Amino acid sequence: MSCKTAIVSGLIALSVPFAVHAVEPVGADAFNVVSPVDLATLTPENFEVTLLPAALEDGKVVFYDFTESFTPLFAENLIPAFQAKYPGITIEYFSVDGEKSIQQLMAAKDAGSPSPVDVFFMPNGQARVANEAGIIANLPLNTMLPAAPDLDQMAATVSRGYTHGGVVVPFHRNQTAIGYDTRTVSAEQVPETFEEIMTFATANPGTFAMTSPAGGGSGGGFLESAILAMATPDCVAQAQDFSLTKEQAVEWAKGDCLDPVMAYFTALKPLIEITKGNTDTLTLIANGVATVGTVWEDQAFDFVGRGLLPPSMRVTLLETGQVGDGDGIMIPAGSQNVAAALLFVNFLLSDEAQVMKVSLNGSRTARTGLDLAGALKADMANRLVPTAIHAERARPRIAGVVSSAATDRFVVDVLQQ
Amino acid sequence: MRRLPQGVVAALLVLPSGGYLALFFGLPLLLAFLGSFGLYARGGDGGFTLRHYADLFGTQAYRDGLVFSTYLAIVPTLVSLAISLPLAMGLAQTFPGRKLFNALYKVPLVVPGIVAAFIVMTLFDRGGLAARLLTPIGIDLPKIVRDDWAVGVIIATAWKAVPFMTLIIGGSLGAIQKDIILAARTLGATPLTAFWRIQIPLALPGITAAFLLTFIGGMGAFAVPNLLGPVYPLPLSVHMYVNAFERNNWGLVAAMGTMLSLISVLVLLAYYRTTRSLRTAYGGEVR
Amino acid sequence: MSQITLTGIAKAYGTSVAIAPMDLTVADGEFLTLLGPSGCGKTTLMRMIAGITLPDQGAIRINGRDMAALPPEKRNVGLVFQSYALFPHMTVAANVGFGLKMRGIARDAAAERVRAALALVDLEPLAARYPRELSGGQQQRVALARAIVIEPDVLLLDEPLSNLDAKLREHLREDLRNLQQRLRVTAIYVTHDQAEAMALADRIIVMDKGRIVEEGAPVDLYRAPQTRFAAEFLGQTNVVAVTAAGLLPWNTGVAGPADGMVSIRPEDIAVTPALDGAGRVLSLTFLGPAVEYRIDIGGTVLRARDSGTGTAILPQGTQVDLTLRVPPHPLQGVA
Amino acid sequence: MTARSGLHPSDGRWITVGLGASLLIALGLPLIVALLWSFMDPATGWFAPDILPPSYALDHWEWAARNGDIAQALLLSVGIGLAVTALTALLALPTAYALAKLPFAMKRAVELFILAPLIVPGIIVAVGIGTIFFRLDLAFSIPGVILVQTVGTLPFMIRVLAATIEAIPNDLINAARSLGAGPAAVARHILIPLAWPGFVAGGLLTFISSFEEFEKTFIIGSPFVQTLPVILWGYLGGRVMVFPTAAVVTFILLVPMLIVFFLAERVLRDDVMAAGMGKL
Repeated sequence: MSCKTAIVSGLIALSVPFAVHAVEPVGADAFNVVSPVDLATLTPENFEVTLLPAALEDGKVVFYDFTESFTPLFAENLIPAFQAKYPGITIEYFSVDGEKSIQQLMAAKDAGSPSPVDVFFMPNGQARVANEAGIIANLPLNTMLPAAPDLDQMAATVSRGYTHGGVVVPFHRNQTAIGYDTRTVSAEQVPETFEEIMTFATANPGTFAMTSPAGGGSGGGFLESAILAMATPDCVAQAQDFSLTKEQAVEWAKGDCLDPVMAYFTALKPLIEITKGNTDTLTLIANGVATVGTVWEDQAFDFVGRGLLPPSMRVTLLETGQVGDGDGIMIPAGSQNVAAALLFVNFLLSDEAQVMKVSLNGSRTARTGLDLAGALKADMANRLVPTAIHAERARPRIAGVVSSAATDRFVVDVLQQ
Repeated sequence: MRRLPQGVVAALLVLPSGGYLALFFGLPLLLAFLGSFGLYARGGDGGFTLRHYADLFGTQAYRDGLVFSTYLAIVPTLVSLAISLPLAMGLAQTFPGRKLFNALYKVPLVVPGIVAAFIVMTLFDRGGLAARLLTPIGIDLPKIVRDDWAVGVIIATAWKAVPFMTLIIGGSLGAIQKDIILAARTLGATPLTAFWRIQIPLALPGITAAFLLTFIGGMGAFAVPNLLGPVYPLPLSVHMYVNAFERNNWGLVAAMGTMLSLISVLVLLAYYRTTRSLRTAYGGEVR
Repeated sequence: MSQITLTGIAKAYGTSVAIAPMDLTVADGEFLTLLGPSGCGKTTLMRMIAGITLPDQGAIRINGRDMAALPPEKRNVGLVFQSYALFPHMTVAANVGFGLKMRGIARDAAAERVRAALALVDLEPLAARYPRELSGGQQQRVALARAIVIEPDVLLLDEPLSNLDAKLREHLREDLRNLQQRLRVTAIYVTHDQAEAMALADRIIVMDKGRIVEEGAPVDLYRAPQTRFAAEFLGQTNVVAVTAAGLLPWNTGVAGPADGMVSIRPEDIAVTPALDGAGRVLSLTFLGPAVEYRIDIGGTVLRARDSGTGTAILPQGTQVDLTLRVPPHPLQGVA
Repeated sequence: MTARSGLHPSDGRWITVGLGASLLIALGLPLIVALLWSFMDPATGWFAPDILPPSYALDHWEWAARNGDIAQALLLSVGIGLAVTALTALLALPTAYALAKLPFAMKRAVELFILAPLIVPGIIVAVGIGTIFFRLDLAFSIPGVILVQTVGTLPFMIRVLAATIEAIPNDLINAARSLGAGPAAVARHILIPLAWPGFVAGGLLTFISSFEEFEKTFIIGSPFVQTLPVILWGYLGGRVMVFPTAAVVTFILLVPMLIVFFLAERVLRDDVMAAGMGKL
């Protein structure tokens, strides 16, 4: 994974000098959070010392987690570890619906109420809506956390192709991939390019499961990967321009950039099963009717661990590259417990927490300086994309607005037909 | 004792629930209606606009969604009706174990729709349990989950709706005087004729009421079609959810909600037309 | 044309006997009344003839044809329910025409027969009304028209007048009798009202606890009941024990059966004031056409009814003599 | 007598057999499948073509027992259900009486308005009500959930109660009045005892619909008010679908429902419920 982040870093040519930053509001003149300590005076060195008394004063952190799959990690591992480290600060954990909770925060802001939550592990796809609504605290989490000085700066400033500048800190990285069941298909038979997928689907109709881009991220990622593989370099470059507005993205999607992609999927559609969500695809593989499908690497890992997918499940990436992203943590602008929230976020990005996460969930990290190979047992490593393939074929996601617009066209051109 | 006029007494008695519904139902609905025209909508700029309706009817996915929502209201309801009628008739007979059946058939009433969807999925998805049982004996199940005809949605919805409809229809059938059916029999009607010509017409208000309530449930259903329905089209309720919570497009959501409510109201009016002659002829409902 | 024969008919619900094994024959054109208290089995018996209730054993024949295998719709019986059981969703004409429709009678012919049947019960102008728009008496007549329009082999009437007020009831029972006579249809009429039974029937069957207690023409049953049950159920009577010497307690001159009971109708007792009379007026009730006295005579209390015309009304406490206008009628099998 | 088709099939056993078989397929089979999933062993899984899981384990049940959230959600669901039932009954009684016994202008309009919440899909009500609840500081609170659920249950209760009260003879009320009972005493001693079957039927319906209500509770209450169906959504509807966990929660949700249901079944009269909903 460090190789992947190297590519990413190279792409955006951002280097992070390990120097003391002044903590300054992101994209604004003033902080939009009420803090008991002067945030401008925080440095990585005095971070903990300064915040701890105020954090103890807060005494609690309300924490939203939008994933279902991370519940055991948080509830049974990370939160107990944090509370043991900082006695006197309680984490109130809630497993929530991410999209709905963003609306909840927006409604609270509209009503002039404080935020009901202090730390929110939120879906990356919502970063734009949330930040434009002003519900994210404009803290430079990408640089101010002493526990995470080595964050991949692209991952730390861009979420789902939207540049927020660092207010959402990447808790984990994920990767869309091709999953297959070695009970029914050998590694050599697994298609490695879009042409091979077509050949495979023609030879074995109905056994390739593709998540609908409108229904699950593994499908959206697959569509983005197809764009990377099939669109012209110019088109790809436009799609990777994170400064595009929604209207520009819709224009792009309407143009001829997507024509070859749509033609491909139109031809592919009758040969495969398009499913409604990530789990749907996995269920079809578990049921033995699909042999190859589009998946999230970490979800497949998690499902094998829970016995919901057979241990014969493997994941790999297409030769032309597949996109990955991640989800991040933010502190809402209306948080009432900012000091404790900062301590908790800092802990979640620390070596200890990130190692725990990888070993339990197989989900990758945005910390470039951590060597996690040792944390993984052999059988776990088997459930991930092989390191060499990942290094070579992992790609960042294209601009979120372009992806959404492309999905809308997919619905019209492929699904509607 | 001073006595209040009866109209005032009635108004006072209606006030608690009437006021409650006005505040917590009427007002939100009004806001949604205004919001669909861009007035007082969250995230809107406050001016009157028909943009949301233009969006709704200008987008094929939404148009198809509206049609599909109506389909998901009608078809499962018809299927449930076809099961509930004979079931209600059967349960009215005397047979061993009747009391037990009468309790057991209602169990799905208390099972959340989501659970029904979960069970349909584990049983009927491709490679699911039903397929594992039937394939060895040479029966190939058609695609039931995510299929174009939404068979999975129909099964799960009907599973939930049949007890509800049976309960209401059974009650309506049971309310018919036995003598009336016997009279038809002695006048020469076979059991089947008596059923169609006497019992069905007399139970029609109950049947249509059950139909209507199930219909509206299907119209707004979200969880079950989201889990079991086809990839395309999606019912309007799912578009509502996506636009509200993922796209923050509340004006469009309000327009969709207004359309769904409008269809429901139209169906209600049709119901009143259908049953009007019966209501005046039977039970003396002349208020 | 229609003769009904029941042989060995019996019905039980669990352990309770609804109908004890019985035989019964109804002659063609006869008006038969089943009379008895509620729960005596009379309705069950009638419903078995209609095919609504199945007998546990025995055979029912109409004109010699066994009905056992026939459901109600194949028996061609006309049944008038106590509740009328009119179809609330059909007009009067549609109600009456229903049976004809079921018989596949052509529309025009059926309409003519419906009109005729409604004319018979004087309801022609109300053909287009719904049942709920009719009075009780009108509903009753619709039910009757509906039952006769199909020209049934037998007309069954289950307490058809019991939901009407007294005056209307008397009026309708005359109409009913006339109608039955005109149509010459065999009729079985169930009632618990003895006056109705006597007014209507050619023959009355008195039933109790699932058994036929007694049967006969109304006059015979009233004047010469065989059983105490029948004597007491049909009108009022005094049941008096005969002394060991075969004499009534108060009048040594009148003979009776030895060691038995006799029935003396109140109107058969003449009351005359006498200073040394053996009886004394306990109380009296003025009924208009008659005066009813409760008279104590030697410790026995008797009811006597005197015509109210002309004679003076005897005040309470008057000493009286009693004489019988007809000999007392002996009863059988009463303890 | 020979058996014959007609009003009294002499042999109801065929109905028993037919209904029994359908019930077994429609009800028994799904429950067995859910039960099997709840005992699935995560170490071996349960994959095609296995018809039964290769091994069984208590992992998911143990998880539920360990997980305080589930027990808490169960208590919360029951508590909210009871509160909604009480509030609904309280609000419904006076209106039901007025509709059943008093003549007044615009009665039909009032009836239609009371029916309206049944006609409008719940998701629309919930989305609209959220804004108002924020102003009233009721969003994401238990009282807020109770209030929004009551919107959906009130129509049922009013209709069922009105039908029951309509059947109470006016003479009984007049008799009580003539004996010196005021309106409150009439309600307490005559109306409520005689309308009891209506309260049972309406109450059961209310409790059940509150207990299984998802959309409105989710939109108004989640994440702070986590009833069982909301928790279930996390395992089934939202992002992922975890069959074994969902199966366990299903049973935890089902058992108290069935107990309430079978208890109520003893006193419940179908005709009462049908009378309320038999026509709209």
